[in-house]
Amino acid sequence: MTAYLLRHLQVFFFSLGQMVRAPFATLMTIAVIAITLALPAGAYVMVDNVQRVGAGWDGNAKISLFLKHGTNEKAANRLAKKIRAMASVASVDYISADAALSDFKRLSGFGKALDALDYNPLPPALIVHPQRNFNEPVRLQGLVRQLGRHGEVELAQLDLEWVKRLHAMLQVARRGVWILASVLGLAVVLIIGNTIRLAVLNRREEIEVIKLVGGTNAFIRRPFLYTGLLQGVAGGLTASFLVSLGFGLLAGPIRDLASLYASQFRTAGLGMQGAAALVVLGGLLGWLGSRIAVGRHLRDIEPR
Amino acid sequence: MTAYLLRHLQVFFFSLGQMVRAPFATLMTIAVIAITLALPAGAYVMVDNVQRVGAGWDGNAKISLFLKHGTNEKAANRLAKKIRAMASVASVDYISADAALSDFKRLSGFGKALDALDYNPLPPALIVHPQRNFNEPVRLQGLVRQLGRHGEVELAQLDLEWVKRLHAMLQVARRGVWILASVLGLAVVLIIGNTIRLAVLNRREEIEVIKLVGGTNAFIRRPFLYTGLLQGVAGGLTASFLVSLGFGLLAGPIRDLASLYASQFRTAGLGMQGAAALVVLGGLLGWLGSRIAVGRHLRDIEPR
Amino acid sequence: MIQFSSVSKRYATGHDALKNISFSLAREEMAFLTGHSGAGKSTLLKLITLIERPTRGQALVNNKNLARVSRRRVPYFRREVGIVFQDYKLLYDRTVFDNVALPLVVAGLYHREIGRRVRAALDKVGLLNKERAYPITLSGGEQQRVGIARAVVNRPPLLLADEPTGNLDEALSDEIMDLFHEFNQVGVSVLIATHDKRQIRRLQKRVLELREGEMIHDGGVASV
Amino acid sequence: MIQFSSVSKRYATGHDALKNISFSLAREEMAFLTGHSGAGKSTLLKLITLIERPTRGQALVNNKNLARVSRRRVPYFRREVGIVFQDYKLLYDRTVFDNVALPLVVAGLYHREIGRRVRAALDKVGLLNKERAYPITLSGGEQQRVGIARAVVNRPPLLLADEPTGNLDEALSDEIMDLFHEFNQVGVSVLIATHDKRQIRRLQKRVLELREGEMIHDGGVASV
Ligand SMILES: Nc1ncnc2c1ncn2[C@@H]1O[C@H](COP(=O)(O)OP(=O)(O)OP(=O)(O)O)[C@@H](O)[C@H]1O
Ligand SMILES: Nc1ncnc2c1ncn2[C@@H]1O[C@H](COP(=O)(O)OP(=O)(O)OP(=O)(O)O)[C@@H](O)[C@H]1O
Ligand SMILES: [Mg+2]
Ligand SMILES: [Mg+2]
Repeated sequence: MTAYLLRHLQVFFFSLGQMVRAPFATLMTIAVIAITLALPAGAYVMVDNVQRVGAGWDGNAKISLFLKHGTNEKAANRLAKKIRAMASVASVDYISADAALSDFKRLSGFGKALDALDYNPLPPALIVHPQRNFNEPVRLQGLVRQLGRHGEVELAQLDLEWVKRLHAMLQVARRGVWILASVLGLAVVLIIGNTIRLAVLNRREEIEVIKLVGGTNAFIRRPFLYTGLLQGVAGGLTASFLVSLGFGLLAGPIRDLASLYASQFRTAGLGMQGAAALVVLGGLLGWLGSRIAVGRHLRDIEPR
Repeated sequence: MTAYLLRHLQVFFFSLGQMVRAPFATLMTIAVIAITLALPAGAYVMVDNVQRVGAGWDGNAKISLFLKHGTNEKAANRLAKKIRAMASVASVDYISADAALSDFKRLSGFGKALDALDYNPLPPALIVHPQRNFNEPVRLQGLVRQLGRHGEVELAQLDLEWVKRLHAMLQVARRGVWILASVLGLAVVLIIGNTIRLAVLNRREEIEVIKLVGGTNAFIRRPFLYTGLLQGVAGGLTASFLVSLGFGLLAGPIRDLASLYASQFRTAGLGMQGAAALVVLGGLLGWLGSRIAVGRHLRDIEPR
Repeated sequence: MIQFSSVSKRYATGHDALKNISFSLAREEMAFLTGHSGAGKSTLLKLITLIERPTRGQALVNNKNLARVSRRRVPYFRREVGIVFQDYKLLYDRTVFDNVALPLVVAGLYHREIGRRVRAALDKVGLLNKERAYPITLSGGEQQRVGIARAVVNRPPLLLADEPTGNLDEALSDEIMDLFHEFNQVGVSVLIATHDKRQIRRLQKRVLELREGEMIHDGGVASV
Repeated sequence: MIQFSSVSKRYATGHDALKNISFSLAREEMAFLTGHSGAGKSTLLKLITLIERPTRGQALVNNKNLARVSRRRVPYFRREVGIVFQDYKLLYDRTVFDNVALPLVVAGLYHREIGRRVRAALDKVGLLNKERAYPITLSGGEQQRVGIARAVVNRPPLLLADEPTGNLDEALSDEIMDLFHEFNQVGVSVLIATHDKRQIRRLQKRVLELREGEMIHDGGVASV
């Protein structure tokens, strides 16, 4: 057992030594793997951020409860309290008829053109913000029906347009990311496979000689697997660095964008966990890629 | 001259033959190059489409001219005609006070809650759509000031919020694409360089023998350059196919999204010109990558 | 050690390199395999080392039926056969020490044991002082001796050599052949393919002669 | 054809492979270069083919000063020297025809001319029927003859060979050496490194003998 471990350790350091002795080739391979890993990782973080923006936008998927004309503040607050207690509701804001009018003037774009108005045609309203896990159109519509049954409510209305837009956008983003991820997954496999394939062919003579002196396939495979593993791990490390760098550069404009939406949204990078996952994934893919490539070509190389 | 051409043609077909004789290796290399070329090309088409969506959204960057209460339709149309004649204006729509109210009811979200209204507080309005090349905030504000000077206009108001949002979004998209493009440009160079580097090392013996029988560096370089060129061209072709495929899959959700924005927006793929550019670029990068890699390693391989 | 009965080898090109070969080499015996260029000497050695498989006939090596050695077992089979090649087959990016150590590393020996055995083997071929050198810095003859050290380092019961003295001068050839002889005298079976008539005459061992893939002589030197 | 005056070669390892060598080979002359294993025979040939550069002294080959041949001109220089290698150096993924054609392809000859000359060269070494074969299917001796055909195919004025008969049987060795002799008789200068005393004695040509990097003999066969 110790002998076994020792032998593996030997091969590990042998592979490491060989990589260090050809620094240019090693760095080039690692760079290619890093870039290929960085792209899906970057896309993942990007979509994660979009979903967070989406979560910010859920505030827009609010339900407006227009109360009957003349409902006073006390009755409105009583109703608000009742609704606030519901599990599916995150928060409830009361908007008096006066506040509604001034908001309306500001937001509608008609501004001063409405100053001519000499009485307030608007009813008081409650703005209900549903829980985040309630932002699917079907569930929201159920909630709207339920809220509409209260006696004080004249009309319950869902600002569905925004929700639909968000869903359509996320639909596009999600499909785009799937295409990207599958294309890049293929790229990672091909790149590592190609690198190791050429490395195997490059050591053809060495492999022939080792086979002639009685080396098993497992013995010949080992340094390639370690090389693939090491390169994958190094590629993963570099990739997480690249992703952090990329989002560092993007953070500025994203903050500008978020502030326009008056969102408390903050960009989230990879994080320690994401970086660790990337390194593990890199190592795994490196090992797998070299395993496939070596397996495919080892049989073809026989002494002659 | 004929001899020179003939010799090049020979090497060309020799390289082609060698690639065909190792179909798996060739396809793998081409696939890697194709994917790497497809990504920036896809990103380019994506941004192109976003800019077209942006162009569709410019319709939102409209200027509302609220006319003085009581301005009749005839006077409004006269003004509309005058404004339509301006170089910076794309189109002008007249919205009567009645139409404004019903639009208002529909769009504001207050809906039936406004039915209680017993007179129309809204003025008639002209909606001015500026030319596309006028969608910068500063130019738009100038236009607004100019339009506000007309006697019939009570208030000229710019829906600036949307324009700002669009600009912030495009800012993010543009930076993101730059990062992606530079990272992938590096990847293309590294991948092709790596492939050819290993191919050169793989033919070490052959190169040694050719040097021994008096082959010049140019002679040895030629098949590698043709191989790089051919692989690059094949990669470019495959890449344009991949991009078309990807956008075919995305077309559905994008159409849904566009219809939500009531936009006449249509997705645009690569087009013949884009595909041709991709193939030329692929060939160029393949040639360049192999030129660099061969140049770097040819000197190291000397007969011993 | 080796028993061939009616073994034939036809290459994929249709060429019959060996035709109906029968012979046996006893344990601890030494013999020369000779014949003209293209007679099939290398082919016969390739069969014994499982580089090629016989087309017909039965071949036993070290009591193992060659036809029954599965792909998986080939490496373990080869560890019991030392081979010296016509073109050395050394690894030019490793030192002489590492080249000779290869069969031991492959077999998973301990570091200390490897050092001991490699130095013993290098000592026998007179290259102990070149331990740290790279094969490229050695003359053809020195490289051939590294190949011989590698073949004997794991003390195989059977030693094969394909024209081991083709590139050596007479004095060195004598030395190397004497070395093979010594190994034979401590119990190793030795089969050497060569067309060096001088050595065959000098050592007075059994001679197997091939012509056009057929065994035309098996016996003493006199009749060659 | 070759003039060496006080040429020395020290390898990067510090080993003096050639010490103060002076000799000359006349146009249309044939000579053997002999000496023990490691004496410096291959090193001397490597200097003439610009694989290595001399450390000291002046060397002229075909009226060109080796020290003055720039990196860029090396290929053109080598086209005037045919070389046969100890280890063949054939390309194993190309046919015999393509291997022999290589020096002509490299020089940019026309297709038809190439075919004509390659077949003439293969005919001379007796391998015309193996034109379409791959070197791997040939025996060592046959491969060596392919190497010789490649060395003479572009009719160089100087032909070098490094132990060209090391892997051949006596009959074939005689044939090959006679071939070199024939080339010499039609005006090619020939220098052959070998330790095959039999051939040296048989052909009765001038002999240059090296020992430990020094030229210890230059003259007839008798004294070897
Ligand atoms: N892989 C192969 N495929 C087809 N034919 C082959 C192959 N290897 C060898 N041959 C043919 O088999 C015959 C015997 O070859 P082999 O190498 O055994 O000869 P040899 O006795 O070792 O000759 P030499 O003394 O020249 O080394 C030759 O004619 C050769 O052309
Ligand atoms: N590249 C090199 N670097 C260092 N030393 C070398 C190199 N090549 C050869 N030598 C040394 O130079 C000496 C002469 O080598 P060379 O190959 O010229 O001998 P040779 O006469 O051809 O021997 P053989 O008959 O065995 O082929 C040898 O001792 C060898 O170790
Ligand atoms: Mg042989
Ligand atoms: Mg030599």
